[in-house]
Amino acid sequence: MHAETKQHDFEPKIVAFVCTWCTYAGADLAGTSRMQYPSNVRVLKFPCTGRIDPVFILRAFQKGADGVLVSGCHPGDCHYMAGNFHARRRFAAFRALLSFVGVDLNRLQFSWVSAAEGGKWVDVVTELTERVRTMGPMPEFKELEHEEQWSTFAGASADKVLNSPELKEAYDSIG
Amino acid sequence: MCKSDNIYLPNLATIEAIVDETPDVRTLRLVFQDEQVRENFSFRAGQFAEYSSFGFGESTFCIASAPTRKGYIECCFRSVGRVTESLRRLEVGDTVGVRGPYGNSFPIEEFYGKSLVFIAGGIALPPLRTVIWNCLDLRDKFKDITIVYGARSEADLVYKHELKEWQERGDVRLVKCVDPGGAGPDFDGKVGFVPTVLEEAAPSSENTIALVCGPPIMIKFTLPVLERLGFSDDNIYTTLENRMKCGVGKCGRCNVGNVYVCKDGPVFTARQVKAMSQEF
Amino acid sequence: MPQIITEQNLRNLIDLLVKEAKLVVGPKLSGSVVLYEPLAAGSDLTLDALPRRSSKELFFPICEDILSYKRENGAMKVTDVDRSKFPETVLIGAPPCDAGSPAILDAVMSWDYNDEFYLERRRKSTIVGIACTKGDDACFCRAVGLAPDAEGGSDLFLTPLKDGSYACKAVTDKGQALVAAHQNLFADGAGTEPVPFVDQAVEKLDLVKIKKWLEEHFEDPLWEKIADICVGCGACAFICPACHCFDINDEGSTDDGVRRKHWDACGFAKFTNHASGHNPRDVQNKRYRNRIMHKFKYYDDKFGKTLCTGCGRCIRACPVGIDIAEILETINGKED
Amino acid sequence: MNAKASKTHVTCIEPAYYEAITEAIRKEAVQILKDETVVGVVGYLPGRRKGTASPALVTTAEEAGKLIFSPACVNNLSVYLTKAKKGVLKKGKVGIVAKGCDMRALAGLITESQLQREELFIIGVVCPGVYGFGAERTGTLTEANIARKCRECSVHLPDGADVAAGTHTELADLTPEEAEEMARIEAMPQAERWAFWKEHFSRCIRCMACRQVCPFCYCEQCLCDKNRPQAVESSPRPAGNMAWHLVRAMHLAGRCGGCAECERVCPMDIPLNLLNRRMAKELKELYDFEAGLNPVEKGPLNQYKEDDDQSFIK
Repeated sequence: MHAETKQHDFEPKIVAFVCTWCTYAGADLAGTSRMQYPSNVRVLKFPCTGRIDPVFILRAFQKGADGVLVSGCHPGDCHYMAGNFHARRRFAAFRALLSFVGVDLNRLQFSWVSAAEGGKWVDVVTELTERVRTMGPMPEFKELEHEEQWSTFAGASADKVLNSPELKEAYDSIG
Repeated sequence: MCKSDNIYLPNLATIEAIVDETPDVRTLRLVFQDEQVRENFSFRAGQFAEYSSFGFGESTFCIASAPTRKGYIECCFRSVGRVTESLRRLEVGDTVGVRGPYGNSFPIEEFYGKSLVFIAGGIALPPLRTVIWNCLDLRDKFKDITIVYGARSEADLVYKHELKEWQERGDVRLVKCVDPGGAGPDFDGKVGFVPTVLEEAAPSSENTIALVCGPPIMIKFTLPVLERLGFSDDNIYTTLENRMKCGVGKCGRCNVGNVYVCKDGPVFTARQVKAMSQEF
Repeated sequence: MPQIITEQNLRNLIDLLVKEAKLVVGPKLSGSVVLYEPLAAGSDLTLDALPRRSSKELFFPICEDILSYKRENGAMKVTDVDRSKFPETVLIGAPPCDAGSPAILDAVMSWDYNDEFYLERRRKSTIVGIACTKGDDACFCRAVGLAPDAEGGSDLFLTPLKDGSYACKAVTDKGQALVAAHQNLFADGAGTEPVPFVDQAVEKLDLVKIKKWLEEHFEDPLWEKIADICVGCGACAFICPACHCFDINDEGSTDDGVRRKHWDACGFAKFTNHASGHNPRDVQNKRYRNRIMHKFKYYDDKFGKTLCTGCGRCIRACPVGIDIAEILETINGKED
Repeated sequence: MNAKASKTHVTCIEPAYYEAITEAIRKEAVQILKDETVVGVVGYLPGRRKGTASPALVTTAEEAGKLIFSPACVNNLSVYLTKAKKGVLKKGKVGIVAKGCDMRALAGLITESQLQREELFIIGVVCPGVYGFGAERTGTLTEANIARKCRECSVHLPDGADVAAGTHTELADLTPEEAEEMARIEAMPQAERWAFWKEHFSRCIRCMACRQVCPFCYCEQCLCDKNRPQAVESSPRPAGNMAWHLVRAMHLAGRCGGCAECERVCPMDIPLNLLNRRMAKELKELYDFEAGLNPVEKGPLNQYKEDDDQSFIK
């Protein structure tokens, strides 16, 4: 995987949750076949898509991911028979939830990539990376990380400047 | 200890040595990084501290080393929770935070001229070990010293080297024991539960103070034995542990009735414990 | 000399204080609930309902950093929070059951060890209390020794008058200073008649008797009877003006993060759970008993005060309708 | 007591209606305790304050004679039968007073093997509705004080109960406020939706009342209490709050019976039922699943079909 020479203003962070049996092997194949794909993706390996809890996806966004990819075996190919079938329903529901609370689903991609589909892995990763790149950084969860309840945050107003002419004007205008 | 008035701010300490007492119990020897703190830190036997593993939080253990040995402190813990497991992952040279010392202590001066019986079970030896060494370092101030210590199995005995040392020195009577079924082929101690072994050992109660620490079940069966041996409730000391967060009487979880273990304890006499509400 | 302030001038006062760069906190409509929140202008002040959460969060925030840590060049560095940055604060519009709570909490926050986070905020705040003319059947402040017109805890105390203005009384020097600095908003005079108070269903309790009963009835069928239905949430504790239990947790990585102190509640099953799995308060009624005992016995034992202001919030909020006033009345009415 | 015979629409429901149900419940509860059909009955007793009620676990006929039903009987009592309240009730068959919405929870718990139907004696209530939080408690139920969930109730009749108390009566012309609110949110631009929920969640104080009253939150170890590893921040800050509510909505998807207890008990008035309802709607659309009064073999997220929609997957 050679680094792309082209420079971008924004390099999105993409987290990929993949199953070890298919997609991880597929990504591996892409690597050993010396296919090129964006280096923005960080791959996390799981036994099965059925093990990929929606909370992991949330956590990824919270910790700074701009896009998340979840990928596993094609339906019928699950090493554990039905893990990906269950995952499919769960992720369909989770997408609806995320959308309802105002998360742009374009940042979340699901795919089936088998151990033989190194090319598909490259396509999926490239497409998601480029799409998220045009969308820019994901601000929502990151901003939330730094938000506080007002009482915690009470220090902020101390930085306000005491503007005496304005204050005097205010005094004068009353009473 | 801290220069700041922030009571939650820990002093930083470096792990100087690690000793694995049992497969899941570990001792950390800690040296304060700040020179002033290192020189001025003092505590009394029985006090505890809040140890922090950064990123995981704080945990409460007694200070297991003797106050008479300056320059370092030791803590001993079993890894059972988030903080203790993370402390276990630390290596020599890593940094931990230490807040303390907190709580009351054993009134060692009042024990001068008396005999002492230490009774401990399992992981509860560290809170007494600090007193044991404190007393051994001032050996001539006390009469007979007896240590009855037991654990579930031979492997669960902590401070094995020190047990050996105590066994070998002539001025201490060490009775060690393991629960039935817990002894290896070469075990040189007794087999039986601590209360039973204590009754067999039958230390005299005359002018003697008993210091007991162990799991609630052990305490429950040990107190009647001590009573039979003639110890009055005022001459039996124990140290309690409850879940704590602040260590300074604010967070509201360590109380047993109106007694805050962190402030009014952790050291109590049996009379005080019995007077506490039935919650204990 | 008695003074009065018109409602408009009370709002003007808020505007001025905001301009003086003070943090002005008062009841404000936030979404569909009234909460104590920073007021951006006098017009934000909402005095028709008791805020859902008490004003304790002004001094004891729901969650606050107590330190931060960072590994720099391999060495861990711990940084204290700059408490001098805490703003000068004015709390406006707190009824006696809220204004009175810091006076109770000061004791636990400053016995032996001082919680400077709380105390610094206390030092920097002025409390403008207001006599309570609302109240409902959950209120029982009179029963715990307060009253709708109790000035305790307030620096400046306002009494709503029938013509819509407020009679003012400077209770402390801080209150005096607040009036003095904005003298042109206040007028001399006693004003019209005050707005009458609402009657309370639970008027008077014998707290000494209750404490004595609690002392003698650590084990009592009452605890199972009232607390078996408790579902173990923290609603009562979190909205209580006097509950002060907290938890301390680290958030962040092992190299960079903060240590935070945040509200905790004795009703949670894990509150006292030891790492070993042993839990001294293993069932819900023991946890509920601790709540009552702490408020009406333990706190009194330690600090000579009752840890309750009778605001009634826990009664209104309890998901299963546990009524602390009813429990106190029951105990109060017991013969033995 | 043939509830199905007729159905009336009225503008207000008088106290007499609830008194009749109260009588029926008392009669039944006293009977089953006397003949030892059950070891206890979970019902409602009046509170100290006028027009309030709270859950009660009664074990004697005498106490059972004091049970009530009124518009203040808002609680979903099935929470007392779950593991979360382990040990409070003696082992054996238990009687429970259940409204239609509560019965959906019972059905769900039976589906999840948490309860067995034979262990229950269900005293069903033909419920015309209960008070909303903070509504005026006059004893009469009207359009002004009815709970939001009751406006769109589809389970007035407690089908499947051992006995049913009451005659089918509903308030006329109730606007479906919750459905309208949901449509409003769904129609918002994405950023506005985020702002809406962010504002609500940032008020959350993590009192966990939503979890504690939920019949389906019976896990002995909640994911959100776990700290090895920590999945959801435990401190009550906006980030952790958002994560907590999303995790909870996800865990309830396909299980929630729609009793809206979480929303009712929220001291900060977070419209939590909207989340659950949105998930229910999605699962209905995708997998034609609806929480009902009858236990089923498996929930929608515990099963699959090979030809499930996967248009969102590459």
